[in-house]
Amino acid sequence: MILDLILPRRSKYYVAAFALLGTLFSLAPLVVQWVNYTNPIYAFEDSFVVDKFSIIFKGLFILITYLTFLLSINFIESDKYYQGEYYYLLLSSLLGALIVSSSRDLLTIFIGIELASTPMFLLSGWKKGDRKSNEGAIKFFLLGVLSASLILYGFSLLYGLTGKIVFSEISTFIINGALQSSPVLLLSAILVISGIGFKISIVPFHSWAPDTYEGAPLPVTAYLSVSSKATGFVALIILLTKVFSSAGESWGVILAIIAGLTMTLGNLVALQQSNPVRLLAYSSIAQAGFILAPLSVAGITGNFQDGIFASVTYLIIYAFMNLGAFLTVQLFSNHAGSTNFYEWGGIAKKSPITGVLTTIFFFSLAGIPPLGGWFAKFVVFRSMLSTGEPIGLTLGIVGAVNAVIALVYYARISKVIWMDELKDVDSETSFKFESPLKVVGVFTVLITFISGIFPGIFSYLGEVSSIFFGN
Amino acid sequence: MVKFDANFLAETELVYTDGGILAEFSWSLVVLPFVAALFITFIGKYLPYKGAEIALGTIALIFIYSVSLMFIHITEGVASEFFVNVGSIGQFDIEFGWVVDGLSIMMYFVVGTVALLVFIYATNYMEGEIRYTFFFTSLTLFAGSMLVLVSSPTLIQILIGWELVGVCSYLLIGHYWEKKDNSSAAMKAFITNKIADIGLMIGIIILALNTGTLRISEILYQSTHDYEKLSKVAFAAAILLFIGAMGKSAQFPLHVWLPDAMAGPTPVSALMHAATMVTAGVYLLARMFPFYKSMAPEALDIVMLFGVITLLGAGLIAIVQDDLKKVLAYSTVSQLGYMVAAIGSGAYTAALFHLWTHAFFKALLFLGAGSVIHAVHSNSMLEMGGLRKVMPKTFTTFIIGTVALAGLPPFAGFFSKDEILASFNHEGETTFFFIAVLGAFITAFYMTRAVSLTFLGEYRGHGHPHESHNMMTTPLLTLAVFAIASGWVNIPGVYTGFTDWVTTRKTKIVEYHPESFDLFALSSGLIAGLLGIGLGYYLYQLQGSAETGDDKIKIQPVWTVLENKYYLDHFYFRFIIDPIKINISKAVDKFNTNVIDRFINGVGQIASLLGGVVYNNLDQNGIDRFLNMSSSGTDSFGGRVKLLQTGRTQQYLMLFLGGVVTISLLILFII
Amino acid sequence: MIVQPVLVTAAALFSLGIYGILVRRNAVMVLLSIELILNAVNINFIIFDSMLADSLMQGQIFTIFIITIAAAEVGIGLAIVLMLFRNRQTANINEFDLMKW
Amino acid sequence: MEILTNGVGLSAVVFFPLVSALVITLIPKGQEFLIKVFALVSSIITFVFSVLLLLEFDFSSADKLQLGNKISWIRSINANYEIGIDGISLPLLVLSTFITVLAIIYSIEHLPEPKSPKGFLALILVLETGMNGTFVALDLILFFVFFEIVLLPMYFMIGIWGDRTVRTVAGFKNQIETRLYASIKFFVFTLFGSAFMLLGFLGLYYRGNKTFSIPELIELGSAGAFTGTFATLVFAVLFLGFAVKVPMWPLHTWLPDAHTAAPTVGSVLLAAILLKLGSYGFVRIAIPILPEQAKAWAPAIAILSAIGIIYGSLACLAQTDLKRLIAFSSVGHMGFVMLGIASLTPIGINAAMIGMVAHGVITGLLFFLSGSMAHTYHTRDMGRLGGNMKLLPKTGALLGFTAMASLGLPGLAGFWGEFMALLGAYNPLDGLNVTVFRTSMVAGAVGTVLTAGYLLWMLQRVNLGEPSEEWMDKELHDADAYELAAWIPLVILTILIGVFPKLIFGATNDAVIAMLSKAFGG
Repeated sequence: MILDLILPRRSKYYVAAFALLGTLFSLAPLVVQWVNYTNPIYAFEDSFVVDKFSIIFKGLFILITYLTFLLSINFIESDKYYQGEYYYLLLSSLLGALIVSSSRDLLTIFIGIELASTPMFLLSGWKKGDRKSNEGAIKFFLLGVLSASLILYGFSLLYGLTGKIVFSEISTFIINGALQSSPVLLLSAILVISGIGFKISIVPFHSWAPDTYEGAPLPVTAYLSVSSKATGFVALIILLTKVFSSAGESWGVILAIIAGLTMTLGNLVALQQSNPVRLLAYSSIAQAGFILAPLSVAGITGNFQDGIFASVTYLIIYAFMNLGAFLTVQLFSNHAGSTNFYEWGGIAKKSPITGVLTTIFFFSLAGIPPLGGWFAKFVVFRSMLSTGEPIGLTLGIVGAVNAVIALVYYARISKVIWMDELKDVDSETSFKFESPLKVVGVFTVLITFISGIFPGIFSYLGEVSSIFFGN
Repeated sequence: MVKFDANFLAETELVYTDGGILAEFSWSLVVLPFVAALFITFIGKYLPYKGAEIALGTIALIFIYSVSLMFIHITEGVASEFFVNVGSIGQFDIEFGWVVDGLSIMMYFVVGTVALLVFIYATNYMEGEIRYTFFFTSLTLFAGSMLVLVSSPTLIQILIGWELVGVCSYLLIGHYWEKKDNSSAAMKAFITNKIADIGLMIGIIILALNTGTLRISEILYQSTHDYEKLSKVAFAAAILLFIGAMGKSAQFPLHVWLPDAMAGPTPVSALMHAATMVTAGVYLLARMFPFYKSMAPEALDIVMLFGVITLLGAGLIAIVQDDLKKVLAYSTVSQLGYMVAAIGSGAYTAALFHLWTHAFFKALLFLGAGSVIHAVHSNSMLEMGGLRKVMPKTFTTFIIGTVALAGLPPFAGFFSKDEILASFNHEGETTFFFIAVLGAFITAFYMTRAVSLTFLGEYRGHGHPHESHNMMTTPLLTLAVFAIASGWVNIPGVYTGFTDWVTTRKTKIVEYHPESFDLFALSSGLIAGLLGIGLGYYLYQLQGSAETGDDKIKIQPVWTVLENKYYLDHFYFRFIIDPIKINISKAVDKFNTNVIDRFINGVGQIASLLGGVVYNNLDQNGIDRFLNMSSSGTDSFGGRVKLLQTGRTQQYLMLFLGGVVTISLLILFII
Repeated sequence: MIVQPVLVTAAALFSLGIYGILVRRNAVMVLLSIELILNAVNINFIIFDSMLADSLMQGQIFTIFIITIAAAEVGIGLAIVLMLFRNRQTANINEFDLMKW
Repeated sequence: MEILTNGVGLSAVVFFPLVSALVITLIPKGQEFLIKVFALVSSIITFVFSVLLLLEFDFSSADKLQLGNKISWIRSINANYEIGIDGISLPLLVLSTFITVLAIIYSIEHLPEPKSPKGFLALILVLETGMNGTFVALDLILFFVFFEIVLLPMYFMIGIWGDRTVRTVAGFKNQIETRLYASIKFFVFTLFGSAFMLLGFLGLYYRGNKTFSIPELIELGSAGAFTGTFATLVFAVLFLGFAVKVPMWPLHTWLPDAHTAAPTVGSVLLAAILLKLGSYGFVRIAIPILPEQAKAWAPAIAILSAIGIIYGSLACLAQTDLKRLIAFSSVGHMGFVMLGIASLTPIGINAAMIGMVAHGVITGLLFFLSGSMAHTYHTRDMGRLGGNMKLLPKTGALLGFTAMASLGLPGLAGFWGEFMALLGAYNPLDGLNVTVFRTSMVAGAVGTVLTAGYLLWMLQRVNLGEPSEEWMDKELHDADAYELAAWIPLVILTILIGVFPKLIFGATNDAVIAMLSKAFGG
């Protein structure tokens, strides 16, 4: 268990390879834990727990980081960056994510969140020379700090209200004191949701995402759009279910509205994008809406099991296909030397493999069977309709329409790279597809397909993790 | 309201056999032509006679088979039907099969004989013509389809044969499709028939669904025994079936296709008008006669009405035609009018009898006309004349056909027409009787006109016409024999075998056929015929000649009306076809692209437009706008400028906090 | 002991911070305003802690953590601002609109 | 044979093409010949499999689902890999494997631009997986997945190998290549339908005590488990999903564009199989599971079908583009199919089944011919064509034959679908508004005339007459061996079905009767 925390630390000043090994190796204890898992282990007076939920997400985070490393290697080498720090920062962010996933009190979770996000401020500005990067960084940073402070303020109120910082106690206190609808509680809930809403970039806390994504180095962007988002969601899930679950009706509705807005706005705006990274940014905003929707419904109906099942499943599948999407974008933009995908006409003919990968990932994001995305969308719809709630139904319809809108811009990229005429701007440059990236591609594609064709595995993970919030 | 006459069901005294092996194998009659057609298409080209021999062989076989069927039928009387199930749908059994009874045997015989002769004739007539082989393919198919139709024991098979005949006619009429007129004529024939087929189709549907079977014999049995099922729909069904018949048998107002069908080669016209196509309608009515008689007598009156209209109208048009084949075409239409009217009047035998005789002499006339046209290379009678000397065989045979048609004894037409008149008279349909007599007069007149324009007088054409090849004249002579003798099989009081042939069926039809000559009818018919011939001869020979003949009877504007065929075609094209083909369809297409598509695309565009709006105004610099609006009034100019400059980072922060505030307001005060 | 006034002060501090964030053009100042907010939070924690007489002193522990983290963040923030300044010779956040459509 | 009866065979029919498609992607680009041969062989093997199943199929109990299997697939949502075929799906399954073989035979020599057999053939095979899968799936989710799998290959087929002519589109400012417009239109339309269809499936899932299994849901449905506004809503969304695919008026507008733009093989498969997925969905899912709603909606469907028939035929009369004309004719023909389905009688639905197969065969052939002609003449403008019979006798003759078949000539396959649909529409299921149906029947009957009209007109303009000058000196090649090999079987099939409809009815009749008696009792 502890090993799991320490190990990444060890590999701080060494080069990539060691980081890779470290991360991989740190998977081992997880596996062990999973295999001989009996029941939740609590440490530090219940403030730190190891249950299957946390294990699953630890696994996810570590895998993502691993893939991000793979993405990074060439990228980092291509320019002269401080490598050691790079990996160190990523790892510490990972550590934060790990902490979040098993934290059970305000302090720990806050530390986790901070630890996870602070390094990203730096990483997003990693391209020192590049103004865009700096700009993205500062915006990211300012908003980030603001959000952190809001979260804190919320926490402080919570603490003031209950005098506890361990979730279980807080929730019991709330229930005993019948404080479900006390404005203070609600206010703190709002502050917390907004604060985390920034991390998961939901409307209206999303505005940093496109700029930062565009500015940051691609691997970092990938990490941001996947891992940070996941971290945020984990934190949100924990807080909502463990602390605010009793006030579900009130925040449920709000979240539902937000989710609907987020999908719609994200998709509509994505229609306008010509920069693949910005497009992915907005698409990931829209996806966040999809992930959020089941939670909101869960809040209203109080049936957290379904909601969390859907969200987690979606999160896991989404993580890999989005990584894949970023991979392909990185490959093509490197090759075409242009960040306007309308100039990528017929580029797929240069490297059919990459073309196919792009198609797969983007259509998976669009949710076309047999690619993983469809199942993610499916479970979300399922949980929306689970109880014929009017709000759920409305969300369902909104979601369906959004799925169609999304298709248009996801398909657009495949259309450009396959169907448009090949622009021979740099026909002489041979297509670079380095082996580490190959690994990423293969891995993500496999997961995308498996999750589409045998979704059982992933839905199982989702199911297991949802069990721990069945209350 | 079912009219039902008690003696309708009087079981016939005649005895039948099931026809034995011969009847059992008569399916070969139907199958043979199709197999043959296949062979002609694929190996015909490589044979010495380009496939004609296969066609001839097949049709000869059919002829022999039909003759032998005829023989056993005459000797012992055959009535049997055979079914093959080709699939069940719901409670329905879809069955094909073949029926061997008097009616169909008679038709087999007619088709077999006429077809055989026409085929022989065609081998020479079509010599060296384009698509010689394919011509025989479709000709064989034509005969085959007709056999499908007349041999069918189920309505569905009737429908199939019905439409196959239509398609073959399409192929044959459009044989010279290089010229647009011909293909248009073919289309016209097909479409007109298709329209009529709606009637047939729906009629069949109604009958089938109300009787629960497609077997004709079943339906007839029910229509004579079990009235309840059918009584409600009988009239509708009867009329619809008749509409179908109107199409094929070219009854007014659906006759328009038939004259145009002359675009096809002459043998086709001969076959089509004599045996195969136009008789289909009459055959259908005859086949369903018991149904009409017992369930829908009112329908029969309507049938008769249309028949009479047709026989008169078409006859009148025939007078003004200058195209020899057109004259014959319209005469066919008018003769068909006779048959239909006869059925309408309840004279079942008379109708079939006329069909029978007409088949022979009309085939004769067409083949004769063909031989003439072959000689002078023109259809127009104005370019003929005086051919009596150069083509004696053709002339004599043509004359025989003419008098047969005009109805002078002892030629075939006389007996059949007389029987029809007689039955009109007997039914007390006085007006119709006189119209029919008038029709006889007209018939005689225009035939005389045709003859005198073609054969008498002086030759007005170019080139040197000569008598046709034996391959063409032999069929003429043969048919001439039939044209003379085919009427003798049903002479009232003397020998009425024909009546028995065609009436040998499960339920005997009680209908009028005269025991002896109805002298009134006979004399009036005869006189009319003689007058017609006389007037014609007087106008076109004694007084003046072909050129001047018409002028004496050119009564404007009647003549113009007739020349324009009562403006029917104009009407159809002006008010039905063109609007649909041009205006409506264009409109629909426009609707498709400009309304539906525009709507769809519009939705798409609105979506992306919305995206743009949101992106540019709300998502990226919305706060600017907001602040500008808010600040515009109050702030100082400088302040406004400053605000205008606000970059994005701060907007984001504002948006963020704005979000927080709105949400808190929502939660705390609304929910 | 008196709680309300202190809480009010904290809230005031918080709002002050917000205001600063919104109107200050200089990144450093914005950073400082955020610090204000954090301090407001600190005050909250402390006062709650003492109000509730929390035996575990959780509030104070929290505060300490916050201070450290705040420090770290300021460091990072300044680093970024420095970097920007090096590239752009300005620290006015509103001139960072390179990616404005 | 055990392996056939226990569902393995059926799965093979579904997944073998997919596997071979993957293999093809592994074959290096250079080996064109190898690729083609491999694709052909694998498609033939699939066809053979389906024929084996046909032989194994027990026609005496065609109303039962046979040769299937049920394995747990996604346990957490209780979706199973449940497959099986009965008399309704069998003909369509065999048809789909058969047409695919022909399509590949044709593609061997006639690849559309840009030639790249690898991708093209692989896509065809993936497409086949989707089609076969849809016909054998007995689980709503499985059905949905296969239903959607079809989209991607077709999207790329149209988009990459499609028609490159630039045209203006109503409501768009700037011009756009036909293929691009058509492909995305097709994709969005269908996805729009199916997205809502999925919601409907979920609705059934929750009301039908958490099962996606079609047979179980049918049991529930016939037991009246689904009622009220809920059921109406569900039927509405299912209708949307299927009607787009059929396509029914007014959701048809993607069809003409897709067909016009698609490469020959693409439009063949589109017409022959893809359209059937929709109508099949009605027969397999919508009607048996929601009988009451089906009854309530039937008149509307009938009216829409009637409109579709007339509308399609009229639109055909206005076309100058050969392929577009045939595309619109599909709208009309599928109208007959839907009319038959709407009647909810054994006759009507049998008619629909045979109509589907017939339309698949005939219109497939029509698209083959028109595609090949477009390829030969480099134009589809009927104004410029003409005298085709003289220039390309073989193609012309086949075109004539197929047109005759398509206008529902008795004795050929097309007839049964039309006539029986009308027969069914005359006496719809008890309790349905007879007037509506009889009116639609008459409309349909008029439609047959219009159909004959535009097809003969098409023949007159394309086949008959003297060829115009511009072709005189050109070197035009008539149908070659590959084309004939792809077309003749369809011709034979057309005649066989026409003369002996039992080929289809033998399979469908019992199944249909059983389905309806379960749904509506009696």
